[in-house]
Parts: sequence; C-alpha cells; structure tokens
Amino acid sequence: MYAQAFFVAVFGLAAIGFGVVVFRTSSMVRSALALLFSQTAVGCMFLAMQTEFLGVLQIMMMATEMSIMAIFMVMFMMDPGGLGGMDMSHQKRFSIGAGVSAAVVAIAVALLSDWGPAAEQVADAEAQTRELGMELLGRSMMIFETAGITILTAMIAATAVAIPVKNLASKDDKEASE
Amino acid sequence: MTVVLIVALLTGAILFGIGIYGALSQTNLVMIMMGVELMLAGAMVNLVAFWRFLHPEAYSGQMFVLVVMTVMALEMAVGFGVAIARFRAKGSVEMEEAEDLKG
Amino acid sequence: MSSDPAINVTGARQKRSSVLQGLVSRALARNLSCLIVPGPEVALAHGLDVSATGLRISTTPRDASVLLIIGELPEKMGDAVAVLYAQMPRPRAVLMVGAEAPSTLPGADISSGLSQEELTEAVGRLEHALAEGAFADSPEDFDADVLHASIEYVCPMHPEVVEDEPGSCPKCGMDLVAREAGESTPEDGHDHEHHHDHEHHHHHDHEEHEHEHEHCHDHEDQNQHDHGHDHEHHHGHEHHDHHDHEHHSEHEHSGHDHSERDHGGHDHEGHGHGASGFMSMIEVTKDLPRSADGLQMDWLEVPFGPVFPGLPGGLKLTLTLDGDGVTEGQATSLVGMTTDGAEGEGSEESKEMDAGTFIEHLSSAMPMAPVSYRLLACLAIEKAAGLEDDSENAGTRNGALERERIASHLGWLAQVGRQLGFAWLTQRASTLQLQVRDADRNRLGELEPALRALGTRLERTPLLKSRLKGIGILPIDSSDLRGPVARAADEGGDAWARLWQRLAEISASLELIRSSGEPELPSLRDIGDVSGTGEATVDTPRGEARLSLKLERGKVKSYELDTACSHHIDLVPKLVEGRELGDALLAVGSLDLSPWEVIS
Amino acid sequence: MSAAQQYLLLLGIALGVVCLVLSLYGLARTLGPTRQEQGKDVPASSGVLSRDPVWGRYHAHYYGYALLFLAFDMEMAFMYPWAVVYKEVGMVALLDMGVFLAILFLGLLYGWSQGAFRRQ
Amino acid sequence: MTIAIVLLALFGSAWLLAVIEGWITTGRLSPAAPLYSGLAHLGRESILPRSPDRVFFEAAPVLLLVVAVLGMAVLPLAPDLVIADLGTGGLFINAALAYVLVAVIMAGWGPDGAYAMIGGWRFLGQLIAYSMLIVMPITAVAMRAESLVNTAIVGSQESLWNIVYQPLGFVLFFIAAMALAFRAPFDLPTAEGELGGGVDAEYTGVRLAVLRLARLTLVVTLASATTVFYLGGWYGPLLPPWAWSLIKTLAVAVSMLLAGRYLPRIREADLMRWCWVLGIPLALVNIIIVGLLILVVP
Repeated sequence: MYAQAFFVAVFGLAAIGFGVVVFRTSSMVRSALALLFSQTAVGCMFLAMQTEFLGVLQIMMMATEMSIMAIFMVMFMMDPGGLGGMDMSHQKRFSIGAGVSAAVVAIAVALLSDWGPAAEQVADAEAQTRELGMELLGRSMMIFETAGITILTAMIAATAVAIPVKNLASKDDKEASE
Repeated sequence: MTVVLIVALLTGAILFGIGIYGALSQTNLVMIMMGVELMLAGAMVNLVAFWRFLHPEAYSGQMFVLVVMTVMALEMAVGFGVAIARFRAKGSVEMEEAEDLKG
Repeated sequence: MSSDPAINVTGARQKRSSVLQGLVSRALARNLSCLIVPGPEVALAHGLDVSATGLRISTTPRDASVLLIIGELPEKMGDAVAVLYAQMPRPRAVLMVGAEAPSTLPGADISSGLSQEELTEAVGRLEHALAEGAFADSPEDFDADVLHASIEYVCPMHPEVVEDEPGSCPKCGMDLVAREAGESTPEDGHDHEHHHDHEHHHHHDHEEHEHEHEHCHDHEDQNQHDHGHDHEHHHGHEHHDHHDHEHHSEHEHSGHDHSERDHGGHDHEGHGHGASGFMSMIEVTKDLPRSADGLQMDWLEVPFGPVFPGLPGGLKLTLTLDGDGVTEGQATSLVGMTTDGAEGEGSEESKEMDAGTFIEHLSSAMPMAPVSYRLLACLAIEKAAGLEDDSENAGTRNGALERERIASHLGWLAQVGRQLGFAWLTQRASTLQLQVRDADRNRLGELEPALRALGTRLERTPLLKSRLKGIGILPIDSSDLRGPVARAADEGGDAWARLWQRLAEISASLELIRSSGEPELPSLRDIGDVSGTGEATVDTPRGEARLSLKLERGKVKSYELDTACSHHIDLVPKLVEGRELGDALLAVGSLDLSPWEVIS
Repeated sequence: MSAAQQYLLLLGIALGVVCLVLSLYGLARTLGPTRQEQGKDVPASSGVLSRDPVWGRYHAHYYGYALLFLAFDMEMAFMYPWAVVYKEVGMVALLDMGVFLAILFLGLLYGWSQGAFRRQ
Repeated sequence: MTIAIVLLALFGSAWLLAVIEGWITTGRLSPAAPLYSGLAHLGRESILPRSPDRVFFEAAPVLLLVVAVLGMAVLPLAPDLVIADLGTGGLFINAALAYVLVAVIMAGWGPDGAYAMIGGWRFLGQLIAYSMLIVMPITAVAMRAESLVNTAIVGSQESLWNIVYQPLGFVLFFIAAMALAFRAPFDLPTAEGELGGGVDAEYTGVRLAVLRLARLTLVVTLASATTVFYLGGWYGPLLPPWAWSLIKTLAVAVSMLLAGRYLPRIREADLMRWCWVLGIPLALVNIIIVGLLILVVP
C-alpha cells in the first residue's frame, strides 16, 4: 500500500513538474512535449492505481495527440524555437491567484472530506477491460453513442472551420476588414 | 488506507491549479488549450482515484474518464480548427490582439 | 600494402589511452564508409566501382570516415569540400583519386590513379593507415576560410549601426547584439527566419535581466489585480502606448510593462517589421507571403547540393521551403565549364590550344559524357579544317556515341534510384553501366537481354508509376528543350514519360550499334596547320550540343559551346515551384542535368 | 506475477536500457574527446555551411488530416473494450459498434467532401 | 532468466538482421560486421550540433531504443517465455510504439538542422496515415481472442492462424508496421535522396550506433508483433515453440527489409491519401468481416 502511495506520488510529482515546465519554457516544442510527458505521468499514475486499461490508453492517446499539438504550436506560435526567450503571458498575478485558489480549494476538499473506507481489492486488467466493454454495451450505451455523435460534430466543425473551400478567399476578407 | 487517494487528489488539484494558471495567463489560443488539457488531466486523476478507491465496482466511473479523454481530443480538434481559421483571417492566434483589433 | 612506418592521418582523433583503442582502430579500418565528391555518378562515369573495393558509400559527411574525391575539382567546389571535411567526425581521411587535393583541404592522406586496380590498392593502404594512425597524440585542427563567420555587432533598434566590437549603440545606448556577417539584410521580406539568430544571442542577456523584469511584473500584476474586471480597457490602453512610442507614459505601470515587452520587441524591430515597439504576431506575419492555403508561415531557404545524395554532384539547388513544400527554387552549377576561350577572344592572354589538347580539355571537362564531347570537338575541328565528312569512321564513332548514351541513361537510372531510395535499381543500373561502358559490340549483344529485362522490371514495379506520373511537367511555353526531355514532351512530358523515353533510347541505341561499326573512341584526323571556322552538332545523351570554333594555324583560337544542360537548368525554377519537396527534387532529377555541361 | 510487479519490471527494463546506453557513452568517452573545430558542429547540409537557425513556423501541409485524426483516433478508446466482449455479447455489440462506426464514417465522408484529405 | 532470454533473442535477432542487411546490400556475408560497425562507431567522434535542443537530441535515440525493448517485453516467444504478459498487452504495444513518433520528432527538432526538422515533421504526417492501420487490425485480432493478453491472442490461433482468418488485417498491419519502423519504402523521415539522412543526419559516433541499434530493434519488435498477432506465434510442428517464434519473427523482419529494396519511396501525399481513403475503410471492413465470422462460425 505504501509502495502504491510512493509510486502515485512519484508520478504525480513528475506530472506536476512537467506541467510547470509547459508554461516555463519558451521553446514551443519543448512545451508541447512537456505536456505530453505530464500526461504520460498521469497515465503512469493510473497504472499505479491499478486502473490499467485507462492508464495504457492515456499513455498511448496522449503520445499522438500531444505530438499533433506540437506541430500546431510550431505553426502558430511566433517563435517556436524559443530563441528569443520572450514572455507570452499576461495578467500573471491574477492567473497565479486563480490557479492557487482553485488548487487550495480542491486540496481542502480532498483533505477535509471524509472519504470513508477505501476499497482494497480491484479487478485485474483483463476483467477491467471486459467490465468496461460490458458497461459500454449495457448501461452506458447511450453515452457511448453520444460520444460518437460528439466526435462527428467535432470532425464536421473542425473541417468546416479550418479547411478553405476556395484558396485565398480569406485574403480578400482580411483586406475588407481592415 | 486513503493515503493513496489523498495523494492522488492532491496531485489532481495541483494539476488543475496549474491548468487554470496556464489558461488564464497565456495570450495565445494554443497555449490556452494546453492549460485546459492540464485541467482535464487533473480532473481525470481525481476521477480515476475516486473510481479506484471508492467505487471500483461501478464501471461508469471508468466510462466517465473515457468521456473526459474524448472531450480532451475533441477540444483539441475544434480548437485547432478555430486556430487555423483565425490565423488565416488575422495572421495571428493571439487572444489579446483580437481585442486590439476590435477596438 | 605499404609498410611505411611514419603513417600519419591528418584527420586522426585525439588520443586518450584506452584498452579498447587497438580493437577500435582495427574496427575503424575494417568499417570504412566514404563520401564521394562530386558524387557517385562521377565515379561510375569513370568506370570506378567504389563499393567493390570494400568502401561503403555513405550519403552524408556525418556517417563517412573517408572523403573520396574523384578527378579534378573546379575551384568553386573547394569550399564545399572543406565544409564536408570539417563536418566529418574524426578519425577521417582524404582519398584522392586521379587528382591533387584541393587547396582548401590539408592534403590527401592517400592518393591513387583513376583506375579500379589503383583504387583497390589505395583502399588497402588507407585501411592500413587508419589501423595504425586513427588516434594521434596531438592532431591538428582543421581550418579553412569558409568555416569562419565573422561576427559583427548591430543595434537592435538601429539596423544601420554595425560595429566590429561589442559595445553600446552610439544612438540609443542599447547593448549591441552579435550576428554573423553575410546574412541577408533585415528588409529581406521572406527571410524571416534569420531573426532567430539575433534573438539567440540576445537570449542570454534576457535571462540575466530576469530579476528586473520580475520586479516589473509585480507592478503590472498589481495593476491588473486592482482592475481585474477591466481587462479589455487596460489592454487597449497598453497597446496604444506601444504604438505611440510613449516611453514615458504617465501611467507608471504601463510604462514598466512597456519596457518589459520591448525587450522581446526589439529583436523583431531590426528586421523591418515596422517601427512600432510592440511585437505583434500580426505585424510579424502581415508582410510574409501567403501559402496557397492562406497561411503565412516562415519560409526557409535550404541548400540541396552541391554534394547532395539525391542530385548529381556539383549541382547546387537552393530551395525556399514553406514547410515541406517548395515555393521557389534556383539551380546553379558549381562545376560548370567556363568558356574562357570565347571570352578571351580579343585579349592577348587568350589560351590558344593545340587541337589535340583542346579535345582532351573538352572531354575531361565533361566527365559525364566524355565521348560525346570528344566527338563534338573532333567534328568541329575537322569542319573548321575543311575536311569532308568521314564516312569510314562514322560507324565506329557513332557506335561509341551510342554506347555512351546507353551508359549515361543507365547512370541516370542509378541516380533516380538513389533519389527514390530504390536500392535495387541503383545497384542494377550501376552494374550495367560499368559493364556497358567499355563493352564491345559482342558484349553489348550479350547485355541486351539484361537491359531489356530492366525495362520490363521497371514497368512491373509497384508504386513507381504513381511516384513519377505527373511529376516535373514542363510549362507549355518552355522553349529550348533538347534530347530526351524534348522527345518525351509529347507523351505527357513528366518524369514517367522521360523514364520511358530513356529506356526506349537505350533500345534504339542497341539497334544502332548492331548496324554500325565497332564502338571506338573518336580520334582526330590529321588536320595540318590550317585556319578557319567550323561548327558541329552532336546529339549527346542529354541533348544536342553545338560547338563552333575558330582555328588558326592548327590551334583552337576561340570556341563557343552550347549544351542542352545550360538551357535545361533554367527550367528548374518553374519545375519546383509549388511542389512537395520530394516531387520537386524528383522533377529536377528527371531532367538529367549534368552540372558539368552547364556553361557559364 | 501481479500486474503491479509486471509494470515495475517494465520500468526496471526501461531504466536498465538507459543505463546500458549511458555506459556505452561512457565507454566512447574513454577513447578520446571530441575536438572542437570550426564548422564541425553546424548541421550538415550537403556542403554548404548554413548557420541560420531553422526553428521557424513550419507549415505542415497535412493539417486537414491531423484535425480529423485527433477526433477519429478517439474511436479506438471505445473499440478495445468493445472488441474484448464482442463474442460474448454477440449481435447487440455488432449493431452498437456498427452505428458508432457509421456515425464516425459520416465524419470522414464529410471531411473528404470538404477537401480535408489533401495537401493543403 | 526469462528477461535474459527474451533480451538475448531480441538483440540476437537484431544482430542477425544487421548481418542479413549487410549481405543484401554488399553481397558479402560477414557475421562479425555488426561488431566491427559498432566498434567503429564507438571510435568515431560524437558531435553535438552547435545550438541544439540538447535534451531532445540526447533523448531521442535512447527513447527509441527503450520503446522498442519495452514493446518486445510484452510479446511472448513461447507460452511461458514472456517478460510481462500484461492484461492490456495488445494495447500496451500500441502505447509503446506511439512513442516512436515522439522520439523521431525529438530527433528532428533537436539539432536545429533543416533536413532533420523536415524529416521529423514528415514522420508526424506519416503517423497520421499509418496509425489507424496499426490500431484497427489489432482490434479485429482482439475480437477473435476475446482478450488483449498477448498469450491469449496467440492461443486463439491454435487451430487457424490469423493470417488466414483475417488476411486483410494482416496486409494492413504489415504495411503499417513497415511505415512505423520507417524503413524503405516508407523512410520519409530519413530519406537520403530527399533529405540527406533526415532525422539521422546529425547523429555521429556512439549516438548514431545507439540510433541504428534502436531502429533494428524496432524492426524486430514489429516483426515479433506481426508474428504474435497474425502468424500464430509459437505454433508450429516439430521445433520447440521459441524456435518457431524466432523463425517467424526473422522471416517477417527480413521481408520488411527486402520489400524496401525493390520499391521506390512512396510520396507522402499518396501515403496519406491511400491510408485514409482506402486503408481505414478496408480496416473497418476487416472488423466487420471478422465480426460476422465470429458470430456465424461457432
């Protein structure tokens, strides 16, 4: 049990550390990959908490998603290499205040609540995957299908917004708006 | 034996806090999305901890995590779509400049 | 193998006593990879089979331990060779084949003649040398002029201030920023990526000053906090300040903020993105050219060549890349022949050349098609000398020309194979090229089935058609097409058509050789001490070449050469524009440019 | 072996590989230092010394695919648990997933029709 | 013990693969060549580019190697010859291999060179193309095995190998695996004729040796995965199980190497279009066919 707490804490610290790096580095690719490793550490936390399917899934999905994030960072950030070392943030104090107070509230809830007895035993990975599948096809079927619809919506929205129907049509728009 | 649960919840809270800081302090749409991702990650840690230590028999907890993961991916897809469109129109994805241009 | 005791490898590695050293030295000697300069196609054209000597052919200097230089290198290549040598990891050696080392290199470690036997023997010596001398106590640093970048110091605010020494700007007192001289000027619109360099040097400063800035943040954040609900207004005001250059704003906090932001902003300012102190992404991007999809990205100028594995050595292709798409491209030849004969027509120094010397000069200047140019020179001189067409030699001469055409087209196939990562094609075509190069009529007859099989095989290769079809289509109005490129223009005019045109020419040449005489190297008939002018045209493997020359008392006074490649190289910008990088390179490759035959 | 032990073992192997590589690096260092010379550390670009940094804003021409991929990739998070219980549940599972995939396929078709499947 | 045997098998196969690769390219069969090559790389200088993202530059080859070894660690050579027979094995190998992309992006971005950077981002495009074709065929395999445990997946093929049961899935997976290993004809990130080495371009000396080893190991891991998922793993007559696993793995690995030799490099635009317009629908069809087969055939 203490070993479990140790590993959860270690990966938690890694996740927090990489999470801090995300906003501390000026190299955009580093920032994106730091987020990736933060998410990977979160996945490792899942594994340490014996939530195996979700943990491995998290580790896997984030690798591709955050890499795609990296390329979009490189496309749209002014100085993706971070060679200029410029600061791209604003309202720092306010943000820090908001972040800290949110964290403090959450921590207070975590510490002060009575969580009751913790469950000792948990199903193994195979059973978990199986149960999740049953859940997917049973009670949560509508959630599952709704997720499908949501994905469809997101696909349509992203395509419709991002893909130019006619090339350079937007250039005229820009000139008109100026 | 809630010590693991507490550790996980603390981590989740701190990740959430960092995410809030990032989302509020960054001027750039893409960076704001990174903050949101971190917030969601913090939420997921909490969800998984709750599932594991409070209700390991209720798999709707895991289902919930899957949904959050989906939300994460979709947020990115739509966010980047908007970023591309903005960049094409304005030449920038800075949020501040949006206000600047309005005025 | 020489047993010279004083073996000295100039590119030896610094020694540090290690138990592994002996073993590693032997491994180094047994595992030689070479970077061929100008390129593997030149080695093949000279009939050298480099991989048969045990050298592995490497494509980058990073993975090479031997710099294998084949033939005399024109002066312009000297710098490139020095750069390549500098970028090879030690221990490294220079192996010169058939020429002296260029002046930019420390000198050849091993030299050999231009033949397979001599090369094999030289590789043996090289192995020995490396086994003995891969590690040295105090190797000398390699240095060349081209490797030095002079550092100059510029003011970020005033681009006109350029000093040789670090210090502060005489106009505004800011610290000067180091940059490497020879960079493009700030006004250069799309060369936006250069700005990073300045910033890079700036970076350090920035970190040192971070404390001060944190102080500033405090003020600013305080302000923000107080007016937390008033963001929009606040920002609007802030930016207003920046645009107006109000350094001494009455709003103290905004003033602080300004100085903090300026720090980033200055870097950009020196680069012609407007005089405003506020660094805005909009300002950065607004002058940039747009891609076809309307996004303005940084364009990057990337050199491909002169020693690039996918292009013939000596051809320098400079592409401006937008991601992995090409927006513009420029090709130059670093090994092209300069027709000093034509230039020096009036002057006293004009190099008068003996007719025989001239022929040798011309054919050695064109290593990719020596026979064709030898023939061209012979024909032109004979014409100038007033000799009739020679019917008895015509057969053998044509045979030699056609044989070279086959070999040259095979060389092109090998080159395309290298470009496409199609290892089988490269190996097969180079083997055949080496065999065809010196083959007589009977041997060519024996090789014919193999050559035809190559065509059938390529037809059946999956992916090849989709790779080549539609690549390198020439604009309709392109003029001055010659040779296979012109002949393939009717059948679609893409790389695929050119491939089949060349394969068809190989077959046609085989037919011609069968009906003509035994291939023999063209030699000049006796012309005597005559004077006159003459012009000749030969259909070289890459298209017609025209030579007109003036003969005075049996010596070549002046000449003018017009080759296909000189014209084809001008097609490159149109071919690469808007293409994906791989397609652009393939389009250039499909032209079969020989940089040697580009006359400047 | 329990699952936790297995993951620990994997972590150990990963660390072991890292140590192996580090010891290789150490071995290489004993052979001698890398000489700092002019031009050696500049990225190799086929015989031209190009010192300019290249970390600019890179145009990824495949962003149309990337956007669809981000969304479509999520599909497999649902598919693995589904696959494991498929045989047990039978027809219902096939129909369920059929509907789900049909919905996603619509998204792909839409993307295709709008020109997301091309180099932008 | 198991660990030692599996790792020995992995690196031994990589060694054999290197020998065979040398045999194919030079025509000389020399079993000691990888040793000499490795020692020679050790003896060369390992150059650091001048202003790189050093963390990325150093991490990339190591990460690639770690990922390849971890992938192998969950694949069984025989019923009891597997380092970690995870309950999520089929997913874990996906997760491990996803980090190949991260390593390649790091190697591309790290040295601040144009060729390398283009190579790195090209591989991201390549991943977007092949990724679904790795994931979806494995789903079909898991459907038949009713499990993500790799030993169970092999066990489900005792009577009939998956290559016969779902040939479409095998073809897609094999192609995608080749693309994942970025060997020719899918060597877009390292294309020599187009990028002069791409992401490999800046690595020298011992770092290059690690990178090469990692890439060979990756091929072995992928071949082993193909064996486990489609070629019935350790099943085969006469020989002991581990021998069958190794033979099949080597055969797949060699065919991956050979295929690249006889094919020109694919265009990235074509790769992406074919994968999305043809590959993904085919993978879905494969899943549906397998689904129907499972329901219809008892």
